[in-house]
Amino acid sequence: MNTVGSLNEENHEINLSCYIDSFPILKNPVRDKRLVYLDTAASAQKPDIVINTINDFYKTEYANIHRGVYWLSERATVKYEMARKKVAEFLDAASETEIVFTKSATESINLVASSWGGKNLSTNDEVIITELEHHANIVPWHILRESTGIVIKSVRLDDNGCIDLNHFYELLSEKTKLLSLTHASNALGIIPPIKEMISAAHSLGALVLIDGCQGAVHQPVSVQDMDADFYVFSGHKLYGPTGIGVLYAKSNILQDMPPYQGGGDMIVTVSTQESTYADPPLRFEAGTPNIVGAIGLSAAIDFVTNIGMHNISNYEDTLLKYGREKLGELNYIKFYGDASNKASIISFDIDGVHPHDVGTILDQDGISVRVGHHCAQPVMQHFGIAGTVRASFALYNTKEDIDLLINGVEKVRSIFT
Amino acid sequence: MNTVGSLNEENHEINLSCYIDSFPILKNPVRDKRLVYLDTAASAQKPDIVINTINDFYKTEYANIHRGVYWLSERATVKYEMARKKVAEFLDAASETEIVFTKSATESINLVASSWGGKNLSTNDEVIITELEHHANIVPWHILRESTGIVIKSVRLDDNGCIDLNHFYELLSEKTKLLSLTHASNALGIIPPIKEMISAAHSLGALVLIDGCQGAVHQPVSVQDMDADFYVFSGHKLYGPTGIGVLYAKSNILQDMPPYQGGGDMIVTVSTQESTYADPPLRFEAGTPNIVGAIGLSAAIDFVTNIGMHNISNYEDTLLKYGREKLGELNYIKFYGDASNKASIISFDIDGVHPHDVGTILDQDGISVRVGHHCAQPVMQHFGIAGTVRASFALYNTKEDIDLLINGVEKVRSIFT
Amino acid sequence: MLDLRELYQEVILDHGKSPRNFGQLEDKNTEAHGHNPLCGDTITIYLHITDEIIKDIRFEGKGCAISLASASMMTELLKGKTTKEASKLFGKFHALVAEDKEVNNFETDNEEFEKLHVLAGVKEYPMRVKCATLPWHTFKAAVENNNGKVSTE
Amino acid sequence: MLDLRELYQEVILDHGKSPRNFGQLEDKNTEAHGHNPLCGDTITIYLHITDEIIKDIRFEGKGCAISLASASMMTELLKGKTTKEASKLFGKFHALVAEDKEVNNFETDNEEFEKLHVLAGVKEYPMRVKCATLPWHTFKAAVENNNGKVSTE
Ligand SMILES: Cc1ncc(COP(=O)(O)O)c(C=O)c1O
Ligand SMILES: Cc1ncc(COP(=O)(O)O)c(C=O)c1O
Repeated sequence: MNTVGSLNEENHEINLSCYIDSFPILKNPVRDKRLVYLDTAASAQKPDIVINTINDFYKTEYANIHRGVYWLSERATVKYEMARKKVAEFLDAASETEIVFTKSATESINLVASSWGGKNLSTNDEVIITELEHHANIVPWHILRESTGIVIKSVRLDDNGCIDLNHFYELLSEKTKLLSLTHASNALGIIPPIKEMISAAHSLGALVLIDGCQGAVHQPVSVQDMDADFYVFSGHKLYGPTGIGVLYAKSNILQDMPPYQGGGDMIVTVSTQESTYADPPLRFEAGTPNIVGAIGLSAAIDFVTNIGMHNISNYEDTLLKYGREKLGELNYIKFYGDASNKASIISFDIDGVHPHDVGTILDQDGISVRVGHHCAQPVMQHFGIAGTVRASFALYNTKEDIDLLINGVEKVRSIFT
Repeated sequence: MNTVGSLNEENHEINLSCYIDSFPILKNPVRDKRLVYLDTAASAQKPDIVINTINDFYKTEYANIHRGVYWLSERATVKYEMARKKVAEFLDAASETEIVFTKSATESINLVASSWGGKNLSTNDEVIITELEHHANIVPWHILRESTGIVIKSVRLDDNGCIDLNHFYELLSEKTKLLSLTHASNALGIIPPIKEMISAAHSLGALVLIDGCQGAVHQPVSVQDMDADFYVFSGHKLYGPTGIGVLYAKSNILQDMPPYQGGGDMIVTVSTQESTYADPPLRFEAGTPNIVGAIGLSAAIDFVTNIGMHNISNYEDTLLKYGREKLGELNYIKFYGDASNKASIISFDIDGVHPHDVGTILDQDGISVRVGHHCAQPVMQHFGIAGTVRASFALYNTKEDIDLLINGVEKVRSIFT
Repeated sequence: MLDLRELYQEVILDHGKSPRNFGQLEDKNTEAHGHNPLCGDTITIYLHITDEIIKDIRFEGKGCAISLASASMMTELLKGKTTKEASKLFGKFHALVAEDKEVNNFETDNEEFEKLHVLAGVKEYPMRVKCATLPWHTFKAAVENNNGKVSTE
Repeated sequence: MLDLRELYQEVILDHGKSPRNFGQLEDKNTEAHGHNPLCGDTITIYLHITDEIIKDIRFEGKGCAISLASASMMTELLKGKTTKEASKLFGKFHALVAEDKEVNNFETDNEEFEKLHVLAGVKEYPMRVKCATLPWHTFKAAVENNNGKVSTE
């Protein structure tokens, strides 16, 4: 894996097709057809290096961490902590002590809501979210509202599905304590102007959480540069294993947060009546963590950084442009969230066909797209629809995949007319 | 794997040595010595079937679950839900809807404390724990106490480290709302009289949570027979992957519990201002769960049920007896928690040698034991010590492992005298 | 295995595009509302039941082709049946589209029920099974509403 | 690589069993308390510092052989040194037992410091490194206590 793709001489587009072979699942036919996997926004497929790392670790190095003084446990601990360091570098965090391993981005946001929110927010404090958010960045605030009486304000979208910035500035005030914002919409691909919004929020003293599930997988991220106070993402969307997520939080903020869950490894002393708690990040990692998940994620980060997040981003942009063009030639397609700067996600529907029927029929040809509300019902409510068809592109997709999608869409349409 | 061990004709002891080959890590030397792994109570090594299931699933069947209508996602969903069913059978639950997948036993207990406890407990309600508990069954109650004002009472141990039943009956009263009790002590191996304690608690209207981390791995469990209201365990201690845990709760109790974390998959509808929640178990599984973790756990359950939990229990008892006898012949060994009916755990120290020095020196010979407080500081406080040396035995251990442990212990002693 | 595209064609031609018994029912004496959270589909079943006989049945709602077709075919099948017969038919339909076991007893099916066999293809799509069964579950809820209390309308 | 058993023998013989400078210090003017949560070990360092010179140093506590020996050797090494020299020696010791890089500049070590090389074997045991460094961290805290405020004792 030494080459970083190759340049197509004609139009200077980057080509990552040399990496497709790294993904064993893509070699397995589905319903006797080649798998055309267009659901990476839900979860990415895994390269050999990730699968083999997991396999080898269980076969040769496995042990529980942090408390054992024997060789295997010492080694496992070092590898787990090296994974933390790798994540810190990947996000350009100031220190690896700012990285907490969780089970998922969803848990990371719940941790912030419960621990930071539970301590710092009270009646009438305002949390601003947007209509672009995934349920993972909505429901935790509803749950927090029940115990604290916070007020949740939601930034509207314009007709394209972009953030209505005027509305954002209307909502933003001294009462705002937190802006919790997606780095990129999983339902539409839309990327909000996060830098502007972060600095506006900061100027009024609010903190900012960025839900990086679709952002960190698509482009290089520097939490220091964007000045996010919290940043979360999920390993399984970054070509890593399931059951591992990340919470980044600035040191001084993390230091002041009370524990979220209690148990082994997050304590200094325990009696039956009192506990004292360890420093971050361990304070937030109660119990045996997903050791192998963290180590698998570390391998995934090696994989993508070896290719280069810039290259991935460029390549995915190429696919997005091509897909948008090709689908745009079909006059019965309606797009949702059409914009130029997007994560590599196209959301659309076919006139007269329910998205679920589209999904089922495409699947007959091995074409795997997601249909429905994509855990982002407010986006659907905004457009007044029940769901969309969503094709999302990853480094292992090709223009041929898109051509096959187009064929499939044409078939669907022909069945229904 | 068709034989279920073989009987030793002389003394009718069961022999599971045919399964040792299933554990690849045991074939790898550590520090050029054969690995003698005696830390299963912290985490078990993984058999081929678990490692290969994970490997194969990522290579041929991986996708996100519950929302996709395409083939891979449908299949993955079926497998994930089959894993739930398998866990239900393993615990003899009345229905698989009583099984919630979490990231660990620690999270399972935190979920109960936060959701059930947060809703049902208030000032001066009493939760009874014992001095035998792992921190995972202590700290969550400390955290809950902060928001609710509950009172935590702790049952004392006798000189052997067994539950002081008189003290338990003294503490038990109409104020008791929950008894949260370990199925077996991870620090000592002691097994409390859980049936008696459960029915005593029930007779006063209290619910009972059983921390099954060391119980479910050692003997057949029937949650219906023991009549536990909640039962938790961790996959990684049952020869399964890291990052997957289980919460069992009776249907009617689970049905009344509010969500713990918010996000995708646990909702029915979401707007930016309101959410409605799904039925259990999905209500408690916000976000993308550890799909592959659940499927790996399912393979682990296949592995142990194929051997038979009864056989595992008998075999481990044999090892325990042998180890206790052999160590007992050394007059400088002090035992903690010496009893006849135990999980396969021996906790001891060597006169005049700090447990950490014991651990480091044994490790020179590839002998991996745990030393320290084992995340059970109240047990250590009870005995007035900083820690112990703990050897725990699993189905892949042998009498030869114990002989090597004895050799190692003799060496340690000789260095220090 | 049915090719779903065939299924789709038949369904679409026959029921999806022009569903039977679609719309309000003036003299309903019970109704129920169903919702499929996966896709946001909704359906309302209206019933007029007298002496345990389904005198009339109509439905309204939004949904995918499969749920519309299933609802349409269901109303055709159930009109005039007793609630007991309907409940038996639901069992059969459930076995047809949702249950793992090979269902062999369909040689006993009458012609009426056989029409529903075109929906058997969804069995392979657990996520879509709900689309096919939603109308039936909603029908069942409507009957139970009627049993529980006299409808006030 | 040092065989840890050799390390243990030397340590035990030399310091573990009869630690030097063990016990209270009557005329201390600063002290600090250290705790290793991994093993529950505790240590207290007592110092008498005048004009930035460590006039006297003693320690008390419970711990494994490695932490006792490390504390014992540290007190021997630091007595009479300036706090500046001590801080330099901590840096060197830390590099010796805790840092990944090969430390090559030890040919410059004087004989006094070389005694501490027996502890280098813990580097392979990240969990045990804390045992060796705990006395030093506690010493540092004691010096800082003394800088921060005049000890009231
Ligand atoms: C009795 C007991 N309870 C709880 C736990 C916590 O398990 P986990 O760390 O997997 O959450 C353990 C594991 O050490 C245990 O032995
Ligand atoms: C933008 C966004 N936020 C949050 C999530 C939740 O991630 P997970 O389910 O891995 O917790 C997702 C995944 O669908 C997402 O796309």
